[in-house]
Amino acid sequence: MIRIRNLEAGYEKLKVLKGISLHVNHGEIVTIIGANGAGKSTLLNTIASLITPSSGEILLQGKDVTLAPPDRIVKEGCVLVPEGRQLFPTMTVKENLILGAYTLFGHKKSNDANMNLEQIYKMFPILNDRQSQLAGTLSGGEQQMVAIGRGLMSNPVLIMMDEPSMGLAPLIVKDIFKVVETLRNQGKTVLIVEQNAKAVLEIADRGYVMETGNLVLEGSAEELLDNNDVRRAYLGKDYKEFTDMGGGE
Amino acid sequence: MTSEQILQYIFSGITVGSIYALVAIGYNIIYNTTGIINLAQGEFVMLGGMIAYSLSQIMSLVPAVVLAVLITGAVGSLIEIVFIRRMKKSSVLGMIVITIGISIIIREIALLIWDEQIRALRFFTGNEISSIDILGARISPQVLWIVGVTALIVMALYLFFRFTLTGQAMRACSSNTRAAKLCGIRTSRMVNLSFMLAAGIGALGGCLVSPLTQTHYSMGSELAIKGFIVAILGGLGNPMAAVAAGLLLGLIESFSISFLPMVYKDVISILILLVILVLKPSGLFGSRQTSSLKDF
Amino acid sequence: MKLKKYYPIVLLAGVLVLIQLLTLITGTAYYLTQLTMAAYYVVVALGLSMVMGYAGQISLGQAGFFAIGGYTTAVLTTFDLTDKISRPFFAFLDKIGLLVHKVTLYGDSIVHLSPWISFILALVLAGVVAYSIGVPVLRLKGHYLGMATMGFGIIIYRIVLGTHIFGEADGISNVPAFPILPGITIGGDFSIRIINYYTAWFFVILAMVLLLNLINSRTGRALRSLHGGEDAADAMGVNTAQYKVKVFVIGAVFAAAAGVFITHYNGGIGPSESSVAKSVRYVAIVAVGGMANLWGVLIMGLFLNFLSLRGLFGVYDDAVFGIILVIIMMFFPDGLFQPASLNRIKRILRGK
Amino acid sequence: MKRILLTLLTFTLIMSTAFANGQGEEETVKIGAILAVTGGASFLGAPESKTIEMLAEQINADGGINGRQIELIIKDSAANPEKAISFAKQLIEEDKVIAIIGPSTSGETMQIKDLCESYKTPLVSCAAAEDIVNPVASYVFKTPQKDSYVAELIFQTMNSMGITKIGVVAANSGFGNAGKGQLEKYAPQYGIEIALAETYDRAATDLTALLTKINAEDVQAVVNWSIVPAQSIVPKNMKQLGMDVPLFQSHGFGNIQYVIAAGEAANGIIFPAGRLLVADELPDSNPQKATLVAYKNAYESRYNEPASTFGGHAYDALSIIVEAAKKADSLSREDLRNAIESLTGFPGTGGVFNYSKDDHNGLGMDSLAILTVKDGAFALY
Repeated sequence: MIRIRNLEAGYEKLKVLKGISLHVNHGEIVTIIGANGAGKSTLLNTIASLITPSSGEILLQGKDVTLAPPDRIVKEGCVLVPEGRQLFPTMTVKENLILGAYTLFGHKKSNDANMNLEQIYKMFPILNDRQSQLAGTLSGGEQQMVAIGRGLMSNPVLIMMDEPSMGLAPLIVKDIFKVVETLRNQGKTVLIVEQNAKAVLEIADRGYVMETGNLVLEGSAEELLDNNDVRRAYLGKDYKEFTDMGGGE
Repeated sequence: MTSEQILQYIFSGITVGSIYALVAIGYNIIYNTTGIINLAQGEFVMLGGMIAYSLSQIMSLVPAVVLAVLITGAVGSLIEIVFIRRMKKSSVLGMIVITIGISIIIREIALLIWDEQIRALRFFTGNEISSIDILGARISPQVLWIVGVTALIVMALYLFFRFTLTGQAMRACSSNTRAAKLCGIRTSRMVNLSFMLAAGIGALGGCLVSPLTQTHYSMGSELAIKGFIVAILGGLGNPMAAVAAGLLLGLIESFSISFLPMVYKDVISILILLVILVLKPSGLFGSRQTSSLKDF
Repeated sequence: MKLKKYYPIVLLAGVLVLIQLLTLITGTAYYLTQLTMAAYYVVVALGLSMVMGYAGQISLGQAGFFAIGGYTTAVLTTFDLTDKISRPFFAFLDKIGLLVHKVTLYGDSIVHLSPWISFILALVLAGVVAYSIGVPVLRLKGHYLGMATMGFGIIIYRIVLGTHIFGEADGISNVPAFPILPGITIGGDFSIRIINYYTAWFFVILAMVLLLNLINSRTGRALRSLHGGEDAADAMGVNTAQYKVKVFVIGAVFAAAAGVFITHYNGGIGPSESSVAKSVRYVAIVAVGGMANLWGVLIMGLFLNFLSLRGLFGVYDDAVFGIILVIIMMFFPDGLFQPASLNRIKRILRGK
Repeated sequence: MKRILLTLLTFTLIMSTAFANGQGEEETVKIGAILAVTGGASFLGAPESKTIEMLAEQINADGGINGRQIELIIKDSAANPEKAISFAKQLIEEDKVIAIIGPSTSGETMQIKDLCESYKTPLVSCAAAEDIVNPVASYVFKTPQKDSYVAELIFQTMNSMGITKIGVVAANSGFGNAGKGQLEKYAPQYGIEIALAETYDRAATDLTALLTKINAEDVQAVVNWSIVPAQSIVPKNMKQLGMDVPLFQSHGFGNIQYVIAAGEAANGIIFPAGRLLVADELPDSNPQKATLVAYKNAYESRYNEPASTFGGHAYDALSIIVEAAKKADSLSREDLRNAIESLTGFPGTGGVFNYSKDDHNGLGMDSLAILTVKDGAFALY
């Protein structure tokens, strides 16, 4: 599905990604875990072409898209559901979703867009009720639903998610991750970046561990869950907190 | 003051106000997609009038106006490609300064092409001495054109931004540029489109007012300032409120003449600007929230 | 006190003497006229450089402060007090030497106020106006600040243009010379041209010394942190609002002082000195000089004003400044006299 | 430090090359001109500049001043007084001109009046204000007709029409203010009541509100004293408002372009102006006719735009200087001044000039004619 080789990128003089190589197979949920500032978001932003890489290559379904503009990436079937949702706060829920299908309209596929819209409403019925409400006025969980829905509108094959659980109540996080699993079951591929390592490893097939711009560890979700280093660094405190909070509810 | 006089002042205010509103709409369109205040907006009005005048010498009025709008739109697009696109990383200060520079350059080029003479496009209907009686007040038929077309532009813009995909995409760029990119919207194309649209609307305004107010190479800066006052008054980024604010400022200016020497008319409107800026920068018609969620 | 930082100033003084000697030898002393006028405009630009470059605030109304200075002194020193001199207040002023008696070219004798009084009043007025404008307006940011300062400039322009005592569109002429010290008079007479040249540049150097000291003072450091980002400066405990206003007032007082001097040097002032176009020109000079680079601003201010005042740009005078603004902002947003830009120019020259 | 040193050094170099420029040929006679070719008064300065460029070529082709070619040095002040001052000093001292033409506006002229007087350089201004020649400065002359003549002529016409109550509107330019002042000064002498006198911004583009205010006063006529663009807007706005009273304008209306801009609304406007605009209508016996027709035809064929009275003022300024220089004892500034002052019976575009020790304008009220607009063209009233 996607293959990345020796990717380097950053801001001005600061190099954030120091030679990243990874791949995601069709139908997988792959996660990248790591501490704050490790470069996880930068990696996704670079794949989505919001940041131009300084070297390396990105192959999407075998096509080289290293230097393609952001709209090409979307057209090739790869969308990013960004960190912090990044909705259009002053536009209605429906408008937000429709814009997700922007790339379809150029190719006379506006019927697809309407069909997708219905599917999204089926997946998140609450959005159907709120379709003419301004997106900025929704709750955090609803906003995350709009963000995911918007990403799905363009018929992507690969969905990248950046910290989908951030700022959400644990119950909602569970719902969101359930949706991610559903997506995989529908044949989509998901690349997901999370700080909430425990929760994400429970649904992921494989995972990478990222530290200061490098991928230091790779393995199946089970392997990573069992890995001592990972447990100490990423699961220890988080794990405890998560179970505490989860248990409290 | 008799009721006819009051009505006459109102008409005068609406005429002037519509012109201000057209300039302010241009500001808002560009501001919404780029966050730039394009101080060269007044020059588009001048260019529209001048180009239409020159073309009207060799063709009839309607194609001259249409061509003038298209050409000025192309100029707007060119300005974006040549100057603005390269300024991505620039500060607000840099943006103010460069648009001022651009406006000076356009003005000087206009001086070279059309020299210092004043030009006036012919009246759309009637002529210089036609006058329509409305409830005892009298106006030129051109005023109806100005007000009518302004209303049409506002409506068309509303429909465009609300119901067309391109319009929604432009609003998306203004709302959240990053997210717009992630949706596969080519933001640079939207920015370019906004310059084209703003220039075209400015040019149409220039054609509309030319028969009444005439066109002169240096008319732009005056309008740019008035248009900006109106844009602020209405709340930056809100074209609908700009129309209301434009009419309001037009009326204030018109009525201020009845009790103050006309020379200080501009002092009044700028004082209003300063007071608004200091007390309520979100504009008269915007609450603080809506201005933070800037929208069409 | 580190004397080393004054070496460039000594060097500047040397160059100025050199230029004067050069004009003397070549019999081209008339160049000093425009060099003198340019010097005063440089003072305005230096003040604006502090506001824009060091404090990171934009002012599109600097010509307004210049006009406050120029018009205050022009109005006060052209008012004929002949029939008021018997009143006790004016008689007292006359006694302590603050009134000037003179005979005009056309043989009328007049009495007018000493320019010293109007000079001081002009500076105070400019400072007070700058402070009262600055406190509310400098809270604004970006476009709002730019337009608010421009609005201030336009108001001054409109008032000057619409008010009888300011001569409306004609401006004020016949402003007397300003004897600042025995033997030193600011005035347009060709015989005192060399004195005027050195006087004007003395003020430039004075301004430079003052500003260089300010930059290296506690205030200066606060200013730089302010430019780096206001939130950061606030976090460091710098009272940003107070420093911004302070610099704004300094810039205004510099502009007003230059306005007073040049009005006496020219013998008059007109509304064009307060126009937005003039304010934009100052901004262009500061931009091309490198924003926060007093030396760059000094040199470019001198250079551009000198050429403009000599009419070298002909009918393209405004266009030149427009093009400068665009080129600088597009290619050298930090200004020409900045290391990054200089490197860039070097690269271009090397053909890369 | 190194950088500063380097820049200072390059600057000195640039300056010294500037100083190195040698002087021009001694043969030519230099005449300076300070005109507002661009900027707010460009409608004055631009035709003035074009006119004297054309005229200087003609004069040189005809042998110049007693065989010496003239060299014009035209400086564009853009109506900025500080530039006018700088240029005046430059022309006087550096270029050593024998005389200066201009400036275009009254404000600038007043700023350099004393300078020219102190340095004994003849100045022939193209600006209208009366202050330029009152008090008389021995070296300062002007060519446009006095404002007071224009005002008086307007009132005389009103008297003949039986108008007694008028409204006055004027632009807030030097020109407009001076005119308004003259109207207010002479109105009582002619038994005319000014019901309302208002100034408006000189760049104003819609005056319906102001005219509504005037209309409410039941005036019998309106006088507008302005320059571009208002002189075409006032008639249009009056027609829109359905005001049927006659409109009088100042001599600032003296360009057919303004009639074109005002279109139908221009018909019936009454204004005093020099006879340039109706040159072809004049009888052959008129002393000015030859000059007027020659200038008009030459200008219009060369620049492909109608001649205006403004260009005419510069035409007069240059021809007066050249005529005087031909008659002067020498080309020294003092002799030239004397020659200008003693110039009489000289037909220019603005009228027949008769300069004297007390009159540095040299034109009588007969230099103006009352004109009107008929079918989009100027005609004698």
